Amino acid sequence: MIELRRVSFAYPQRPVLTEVSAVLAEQRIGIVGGNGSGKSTLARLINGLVRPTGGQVLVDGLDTHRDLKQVRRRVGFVFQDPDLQIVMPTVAEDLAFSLRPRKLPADQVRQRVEQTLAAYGLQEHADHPAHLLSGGQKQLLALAAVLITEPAIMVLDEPTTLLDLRNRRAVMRVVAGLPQQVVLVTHDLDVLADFDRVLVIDEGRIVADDTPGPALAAYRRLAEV
Amino acid sequence: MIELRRVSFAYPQRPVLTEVSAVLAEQRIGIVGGNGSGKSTLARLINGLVRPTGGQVLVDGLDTHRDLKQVRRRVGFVFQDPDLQIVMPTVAEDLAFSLRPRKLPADQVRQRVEQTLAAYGLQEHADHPAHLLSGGQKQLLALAAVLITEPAIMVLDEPTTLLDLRNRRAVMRVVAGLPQQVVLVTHDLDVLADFDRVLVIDEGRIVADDTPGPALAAYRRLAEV
Amino acid sequence: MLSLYQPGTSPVHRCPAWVKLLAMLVLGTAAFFLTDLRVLGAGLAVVIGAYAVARIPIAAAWKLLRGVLVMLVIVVLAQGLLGDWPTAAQVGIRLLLVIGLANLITLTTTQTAIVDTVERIATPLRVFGVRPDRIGLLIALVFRFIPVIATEAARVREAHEARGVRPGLSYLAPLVIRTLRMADGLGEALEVRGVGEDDPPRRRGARVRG
Amino acid sequence: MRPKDIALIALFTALMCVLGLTPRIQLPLLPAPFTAQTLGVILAGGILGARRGFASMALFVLLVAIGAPVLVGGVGGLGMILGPTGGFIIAYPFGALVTGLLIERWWPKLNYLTAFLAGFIGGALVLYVIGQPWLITVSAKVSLADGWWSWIVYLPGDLIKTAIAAGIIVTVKKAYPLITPRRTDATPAAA
Ligand SMILES: Nc1ncnc2c1ncn2[C@@H]1O[C@H](COP(=O)(O)OP(=O)(O)OP(=O)(O)O)[C@@H](O)[C@H]1O
Ligand SMILES: Nc1ncnc2c1ncn2[C@@H]1O[C@H](COP(=O)(O)OP(=O)(O)OP(=O)(O)O)[C@@H](O)[C@H]1O
Ligand SMILES: O=C(O)CCCC[C@@H]1SC[C@@H]2NC(=O)N[C@@H]21
Ligand SMILES: [Mg+2]
Ligand SMILES: [Mg+2]
Repeated sequence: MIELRRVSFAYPQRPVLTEVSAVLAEQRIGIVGGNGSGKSTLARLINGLVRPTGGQVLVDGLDTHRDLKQVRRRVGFVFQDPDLQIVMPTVAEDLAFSLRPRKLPADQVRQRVEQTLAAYGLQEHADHPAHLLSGGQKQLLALAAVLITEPAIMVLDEPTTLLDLRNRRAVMRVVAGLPQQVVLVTHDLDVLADFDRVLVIDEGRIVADDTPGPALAAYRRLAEV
Repeated sequence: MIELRRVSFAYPQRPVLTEVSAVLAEQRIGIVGGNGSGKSTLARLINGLVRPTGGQVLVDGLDTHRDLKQVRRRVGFVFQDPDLQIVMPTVAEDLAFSLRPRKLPADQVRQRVEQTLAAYGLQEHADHPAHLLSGGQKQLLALAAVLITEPAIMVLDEPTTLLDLRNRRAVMRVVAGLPQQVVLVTHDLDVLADFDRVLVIDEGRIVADDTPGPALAAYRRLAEV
Repeated sequence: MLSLYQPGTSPVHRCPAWVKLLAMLVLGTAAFFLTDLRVLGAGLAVVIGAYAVARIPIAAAWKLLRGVLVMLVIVVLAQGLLGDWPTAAQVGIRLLLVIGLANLITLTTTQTAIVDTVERIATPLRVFGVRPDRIGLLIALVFRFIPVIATEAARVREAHEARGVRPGLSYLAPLVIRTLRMADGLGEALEVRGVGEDDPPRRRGARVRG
Repeated sequence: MRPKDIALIALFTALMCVLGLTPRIQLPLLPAPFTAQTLGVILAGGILGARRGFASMALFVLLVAIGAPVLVGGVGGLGMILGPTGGFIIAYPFGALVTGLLIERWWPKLNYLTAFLAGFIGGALVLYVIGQPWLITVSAKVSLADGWWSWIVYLPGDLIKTAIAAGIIVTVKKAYPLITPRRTDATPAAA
């Protein structure tokens, strides 16, 4: 469960979020809003990538200020551009890289990597250079590299914008099947249709918070003006 | 008019397009296809940013190999990421930058810049640092910076993927109003509804070439498998 | 943006950039042949007078000098302790004179004026395939890239943190690769906007790289 | 020079400026500070190759000269170039040039060791050879022999920077090669 308590965030001389409060307990939560409205900042706050300048962010009761390390283990984060997330040269190495902080014995790492490769249909590519994968495969790898650490919550910041129809579907299929709680930031409103709850952000505030139907209607009205 | 005559293109050891032929004379032409299918390469060929390794690309009868300079002046190109297209620090300077190769007298440059600023609603921002514009304004500036050179054909490679609903609409409204021939590469199939013709690319070949209805249906079928 | 220029209308400000650069060259060279402390001292006084004529705020002059001063003190101390003190004084005054003069030019000349002068001076380099008229564009691009690199660095660091990995050296290579890709993108945008149009034609079917 | 080369040249100059945001670490009794910027010199030569690497570092020197505060510790201006450490600054383009030439020559079988060697020769030795005599001439009449060996102090730092740069150069060669190899019958490097 994610709890935002009067959360504010500002870059030097640029307020981004102002006193946002919300309790996010649903399994599937969407976040939409205009460019620069503060969606990515909100997503980053949940993972502790940025810390609030005012208020508190709690994940399962843990404060991102005080308990950063535990929060990080609990919350997985996937970015828009898979190229940014892939660190190691080959697919298998990149998956293993995620397990480093766990300091597991080598054979356990290998086993986990093999399981994960199989789960996301990447077995054949285990020793391929990661940057030669297709866009969709890269994004799947980025997802897998986060899921291998078994986070309790997944935060995804526009994970499909650079993808084509097929890759987008492949990624969304994987996301739909996740047992975790999912927070998804996206400009692709169609994928939110069967979500439990959608937040609409505008100029650093939550301006709508509802089931997808009414929330997306509110966002569309906002974009008219 | 754009003519592709058995055009092939390969990166060292990686064929991208194979013997593509087409005559593109319609006002509004869409290009869709999977990631890595060769769409951007095709768009780049039209502008001479890359030259075919086999066959010929002709723009109004001019060969991109032989008459590169004239082709460039005739074909304007807009990319996905507006941040990378803006070169000079302020909005007005960036527009003026496009006119440099023309070697026009200073007052004529100023006049053209002012007209263009007005045409795209950017007057107020003339002396603003370009990087402080919103995403949509940046993409409009990128468009304006190309249109100021009065190209006969506009090629746009996913100009709206990074934009939100409102900015996407603003850009598409400007594109819809252009008197030029437009070639638009996009993953956003909705915007192609009232185009004259849509090409579907798959693995470096044109696999469908029709009015939007049937062409997009073919693309959707392709994405199923 | 990244400039140390102090706007003004004094004779020093209005003096053409090439004259100032030439004066710098002549005086700078001369200073190295002068050993008489009185002559060097007089030269330094002239330079200080020029600061007054140009009405340079002391804070601005100090900001520029501060960086060099630490080095200067070290040099003079080392010379005095390892060698003799008269030479130390000579070295100190000489450096102060030359650096003071150079800083005065930096403070009273716009970057544009210097770039224009450099472009003109560099014209003979054309025979080596250098394009002096590109210098202004290059500088504009450097200033464009600085914040981009900073943002990308933050992005790559975040991507590491999000995976619970402390960002160490492993983050430099991804950062370089990403910025290289961005430079490629920007290069294409430049090409589309007519940069390089007036270059001599290149070999047909020349190598293509992404 | 293609537009792409222009962008790449500017990029590495900008990288130098970013490295310039690090503090100026001054050692007692030595005028030259420890600087992170030699890392940029090695990377420019090792990733862009000799020609573009040289151009990029020459542009950096020009920026310093026109008064941009882009040296470590946020200093700049003609004064720095004419100052005691000016020789090192002037040497940056030549360091990149030498590293670039070596990398181009060894390109087909480039490995960590050869990259390290190329980086060290260009990004450290060349700088010492040009910068150290300059430092001694400009700053004092201390006999050449007395001041000459003070560069030893920078050696550990320079070895570490070279080690880092070599790792990056080898990785970038795998992931995003920009250099075309130089042969003895050479076609121009930055084709
Ligand atoms: N590192 C930074 N320094 C200063 N301002 C920043 C920084 N990162 C983001 N901002 C600003 O914060 C605001 C919110 O940014 P954020 O990335 O959260 O927006 P967003 O809703 O995700 O937009 P988009 O849809 O374009 O991704 C914007 O105005 C942005 O310019
Ligand atoms: N510089 C390059 N060097 C080698 N291969 C490249 C280069 N640029 C692109 N490719 C490859 O060429 C193929 C076609 O690329 P292209 O960019 O045309 O695809 P696209 O259809 O535009 O894909 P997307 O929808 O992801 O933008 C891909 O397999 C890509 O990996
Ligand atoms: O910023 C400056 O003033 C230039 C400093 C030059 C320092 C030299 S470069 C080679 C050697 N290695 C270092 O780390 N410092 C010196
Ligand atoms: Mg965002
Ligand atoms: Mg593309």
